[in-house]
Amino acid sequence: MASLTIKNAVKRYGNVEVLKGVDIDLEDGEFLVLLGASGCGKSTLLNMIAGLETVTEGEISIGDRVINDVHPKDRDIAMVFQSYALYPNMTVGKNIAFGLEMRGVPKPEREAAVFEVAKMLQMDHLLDRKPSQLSGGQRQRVAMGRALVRRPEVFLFDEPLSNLDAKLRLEMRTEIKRLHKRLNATMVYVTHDQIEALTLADRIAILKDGEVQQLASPAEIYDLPVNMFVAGLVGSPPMNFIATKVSRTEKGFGAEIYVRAHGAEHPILLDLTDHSTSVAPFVGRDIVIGLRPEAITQAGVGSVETQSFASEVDVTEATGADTLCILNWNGKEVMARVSSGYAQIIEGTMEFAVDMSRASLFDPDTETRLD
Amino acid sequence: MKSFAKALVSAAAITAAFNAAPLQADPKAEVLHYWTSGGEAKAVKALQEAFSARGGEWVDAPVAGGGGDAQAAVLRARVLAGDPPAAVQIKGPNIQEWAEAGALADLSGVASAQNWDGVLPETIQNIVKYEGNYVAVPVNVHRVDWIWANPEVLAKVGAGVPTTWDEFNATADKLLAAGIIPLAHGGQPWQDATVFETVVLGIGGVDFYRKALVDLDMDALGSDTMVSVFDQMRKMRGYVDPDFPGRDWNLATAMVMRGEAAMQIMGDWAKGEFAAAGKVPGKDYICASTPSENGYLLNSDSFAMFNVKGDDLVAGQNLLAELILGTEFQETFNLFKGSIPARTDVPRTEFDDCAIKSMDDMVSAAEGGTLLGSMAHEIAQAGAVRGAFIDIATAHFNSDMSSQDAVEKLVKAIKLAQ
Amino acid sequence: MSNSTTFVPAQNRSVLWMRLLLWTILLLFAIWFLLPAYVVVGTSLKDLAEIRGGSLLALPHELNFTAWRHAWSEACIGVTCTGLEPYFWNSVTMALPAVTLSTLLGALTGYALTKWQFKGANLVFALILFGCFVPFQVVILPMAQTLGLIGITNTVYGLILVHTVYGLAFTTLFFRNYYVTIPDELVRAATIDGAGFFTIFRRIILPLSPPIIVVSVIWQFTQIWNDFLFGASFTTGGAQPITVAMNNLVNTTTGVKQYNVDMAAALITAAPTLFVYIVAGRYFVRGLTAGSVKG
Amino acid sequence: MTRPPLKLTDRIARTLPQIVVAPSFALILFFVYGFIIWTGYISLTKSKMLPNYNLIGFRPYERLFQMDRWTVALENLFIFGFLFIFVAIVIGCLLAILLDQKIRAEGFIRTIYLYPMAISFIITGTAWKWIMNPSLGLETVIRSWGWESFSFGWTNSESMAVYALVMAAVWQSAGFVMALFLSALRSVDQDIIKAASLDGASPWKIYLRIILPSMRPVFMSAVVILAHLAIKSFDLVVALTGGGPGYSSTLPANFMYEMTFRRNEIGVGAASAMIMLATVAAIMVPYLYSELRGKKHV
Repeated sequence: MASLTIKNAVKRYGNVEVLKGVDIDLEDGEFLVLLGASGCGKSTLLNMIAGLETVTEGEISIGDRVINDVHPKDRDIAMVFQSYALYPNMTVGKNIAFGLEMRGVPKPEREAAVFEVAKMLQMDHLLDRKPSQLSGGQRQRVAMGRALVRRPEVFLFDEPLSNLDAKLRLEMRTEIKRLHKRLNATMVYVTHDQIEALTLADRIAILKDGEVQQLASPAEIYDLPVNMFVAGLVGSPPMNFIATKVSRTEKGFGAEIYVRAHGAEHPILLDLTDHSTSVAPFVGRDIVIGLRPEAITQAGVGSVETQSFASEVDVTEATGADTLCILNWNGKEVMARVSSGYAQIIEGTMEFAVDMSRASLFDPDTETRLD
Repeated sequence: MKSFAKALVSAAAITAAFNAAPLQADPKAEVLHYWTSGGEAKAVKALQEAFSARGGEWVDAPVAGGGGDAQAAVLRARVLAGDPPAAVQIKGPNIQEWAEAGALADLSGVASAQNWDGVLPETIQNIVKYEGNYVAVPVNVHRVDWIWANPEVLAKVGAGVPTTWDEFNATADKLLAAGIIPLAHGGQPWQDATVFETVVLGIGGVDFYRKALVDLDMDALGSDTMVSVFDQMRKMRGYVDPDFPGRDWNLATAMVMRGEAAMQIMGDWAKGEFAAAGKVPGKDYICASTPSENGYLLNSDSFAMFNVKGDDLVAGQNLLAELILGTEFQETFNLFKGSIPARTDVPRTEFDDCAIKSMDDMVSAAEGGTLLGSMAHEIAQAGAVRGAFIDIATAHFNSDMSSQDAVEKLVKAIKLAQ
Repeated sequence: MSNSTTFVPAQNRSVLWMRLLLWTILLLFAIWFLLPAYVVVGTSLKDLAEIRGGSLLALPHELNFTAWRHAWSEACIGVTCTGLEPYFWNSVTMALPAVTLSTLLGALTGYALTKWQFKGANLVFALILFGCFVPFQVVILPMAQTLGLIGITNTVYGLILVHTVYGLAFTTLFFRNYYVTIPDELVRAATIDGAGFFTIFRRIILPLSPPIIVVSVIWQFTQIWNDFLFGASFTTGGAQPITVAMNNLVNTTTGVKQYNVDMAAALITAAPTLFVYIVAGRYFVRGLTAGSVKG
Repeated sequence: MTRPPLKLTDRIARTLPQIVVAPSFALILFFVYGFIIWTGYISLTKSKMLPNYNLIGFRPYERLFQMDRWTVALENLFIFGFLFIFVAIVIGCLLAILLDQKIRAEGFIRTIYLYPMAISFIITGTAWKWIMNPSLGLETVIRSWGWESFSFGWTNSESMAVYALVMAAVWQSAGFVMALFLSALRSVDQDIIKAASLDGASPWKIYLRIILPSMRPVFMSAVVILAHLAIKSFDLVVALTGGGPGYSSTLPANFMYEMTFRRNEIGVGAASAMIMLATVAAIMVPYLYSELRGKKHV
């Protein structure tokens, strides 16, 4: 069983605290993505799991074994690096076999294992080449193969796709996902690309300044971000933040915003009744409403209790599957997602429906979620 | 790393094996010298052959040149390493200094057996004795205050070899007027100093030389006589061709041979150059002493024996000392080298006229008390003091420094060096 | 149209002039660089009479290799008349181990300092680097005492030690600056693959090092081969390196100079380093390109 | 949960880098810093013929700075060091740029420029001494071609001898600097050059304003290597000028040698060595500091 447990992991370089106490519990076979901007400590954490950096405080365990003081080679992990870190002087076959050779696996076994992995990654014809003779995607595969061949308990990926072009990245992403399914191994994956995170992860840990902001499934991260940082980081285009004030209405609670339509500003009361419990203490105070673009869509197709009103469209951006409309609320840009073909804009204005049940509400002072 | 450590260990083992005293004491000597090439090397080879003929094992350690005598560095390195060579070519006051440092072996045994006191002039005895005991063996005597002249060239202006400095200047002026370089000279510090000391001896006289260059009498050093010495040096500078700086002495000698220049002031090793070119003394060239009151500036090479352990090495030293001062070697060696024997009782038949003149002059100078050590060649002075003299002599000769300034600087430099 | 037709030849002409100027400068410098070599080689092929009589820059009347033969196998150095040959081999037995050792140690040190950054690694490097600047004259006396204490004075081991120590600063500099440009991830990957310090060095780092090994070896070989001071101070007699023997052959205090033999001796002494530069010169430049100079 | 302690082999493996650096470092500590301390101590003693360990304070330094020869040597070091480094870099840089113009036979010409580095200063010095000798060398030859006023007797002039040293030293090292710069030029990003020439910059400007400034680290490396050659220059002086005329072209290394080994003034020699080392440190320490600072956790 290869669960991975990180308990209050701290990393300090001199006086600089890079990780400030991280707790993560990973079950066997789970796929964890560490997401964050550069410098947030995600690579440091990965290196600590790998044993390439020492743990200043706290404990890291694989299974029921604390590995703080276990040499990387004895941790039963494999790692894929951003630059692939292929040994330039060795052929692809030797590159893949190196880890086995170091562990004293006999040559015939090594060759069989290498061949099997190469076959799995469809690169059995490349085994005699040197890394310098490979394309970017092929190098990536070799790097994967090098990790796979050892069948470790935990796979670690350090931004493995960031050096690839868009198309290859997509392909490899699927490939990794497929591998995960097939091997059912525990994987930790570092990236700054939220799409990768959302598509690959069983759970995502979002890091900022050495602290975990939220550790949850992609859906939860997407729908219920714990703070404005997480909300802004995940999702493309990002969540709209609308600063406003809570007021009491006949139905319950609402928040007034000014929407530009037909060349003038119109007051619109957004209905917050769905969130009564959380907004009740905020009556008369400022809050931030977070609305994903897809929560603002064309009126008339929505199924459930949605609110709808007219809003002027500054610009439209067709993305194929749907069209993004840029609106102007409270004098700020707001992004709406509309099904292609439904954008019926008359004289620059169109009727939009807002699904307030999917709104996230934040306290503007602490920037945290209100429920 | 491992193999290196092993190498260190085995190296230590090897040296230890060497250091262990061998059972029989065949004479053995390592000889550190700077006579590495040409006639000098032949001269040393003669000694080595004699040494081997007597059953000795000669370990040759030649180190020449390399930046103002690399040998000086080597010797110190060897002494500090606790492994000095048995015999080292050093001379003059350096012998005294090494003896004072307790580094030299006592040769009294050989000396009394061979009656050195009876055959060596007192001036030379003083050089190689420390506190009354012999610590070094003199090999030869070079005279420094020579003029080597081309008679044909001098005849062109109707002059002979000058016998006074006034005459020297007059002849030189005539030569200049005739478009001939009067003085062939190489502008290296020791050559500048060689000319300087002959001028001190000539202008100041024997007593002044002794006071100023030997006893370092400050009054003498700062005197008007010294000013006129520098005045004469300034004149000499005018007699030298413009290309002189850095020239080796033998190239200057060649200028005299070829008739480009009339005279050269140089020690009697210059004879070797003439001989090599097949020139005959008295006919193709003339050797005469520089103008002075019977002064004789002596340069004597010698081998000092360092304290060594081991019967074989001590036996080697004694054998070497005996051979070096032996009549036979003194003759062969000095014929090769162009110098005269350090001992006075060597047969003269094989020597040329210049050498015989040198021998006669040395005897009479020793009797008349005018036998002096050369400063430039490390007999009268060594180390810092000699260096200070050379610095000032060469700085003055190579610039337009006034004689007065030169004297002041000289006094200051000598005080600093003491 | 008319504009461009007058313009193009004018530009061609100026390009031609630039080219001519370029080649003139390059050739003038080439002459400047070759002049001393010409003088030395020319003199070594003349006989003494020709040297005394003629101009330094005149071509030799005929090719006369007597001086070369004399310097190599006949000339007397001290009391032994073997020419430079045995001393040449002395230098070889000294230079090869010293070059190998200092290069190996430099490579290991550079590797440990860059790829295994430990606390104070930069300070250690700075302290080692300063060793480049110690004039050798300064260390002769304490070195002599030390060699005496270890008991390897007057042996080739002593010289090997001395040259290894004072070459170490340079080799460490070269390797450290080269290894800085090798990605750390290679070492990390290999660590996870289960390779240790030395395995990574041997299997990953060393195979990537030939360019800088060439630089280091050329540099060290030149320095060690050309050294005179240490060779003169810490060896004697038959064990002396060729530079000391050459110096003994050339220098005479009161003897006759044989310039042709001197020059031939100088050329024989310089031959191995010249050979190395001429043959491996382009690898040298390539090695420098590969990162040795990127502070 | 169990927490296995670090295995002994791993514990050794973790300190292996230090263990490997240790011998080299120990060698340097002893043979460089130990010897510097030794020299520093000796510079405060009355050591004459052999080292003497009785301290007498700063008297050797006082005597040192009263010596005209030393003042000249120190002054020469600054003139020589500055000019040598400057001229070698300018010529090396120029040659590198010229050779970078897609020259035919580049390898051949490069070898000609580079070969002096292979030759010891003793030989370089001797060869140039002959060439600069007014009666033997270039001067006579050029004059015989009809240029009567040509003068190249630098070694024979008190004021020019230092420049003769500079010339020979530049001759020796310019090729090496050229190699450094050439290699750096070859690794400059070609896109920058393309972009600049599209912007209409002339080739001359591109080199001066864009390429050369981007090679700052190479300049620094060149300065360090040349500075080490300058401070260690000893053989060249011996072979080329013998420190003369007079002692006008002595350098501190020669002074130190002369005092220590020829004049039995080991104390003064050690003092001069300490001043030399202090000079080097004054130049090198700021450089090393700026180069190595901020590169801690690469």
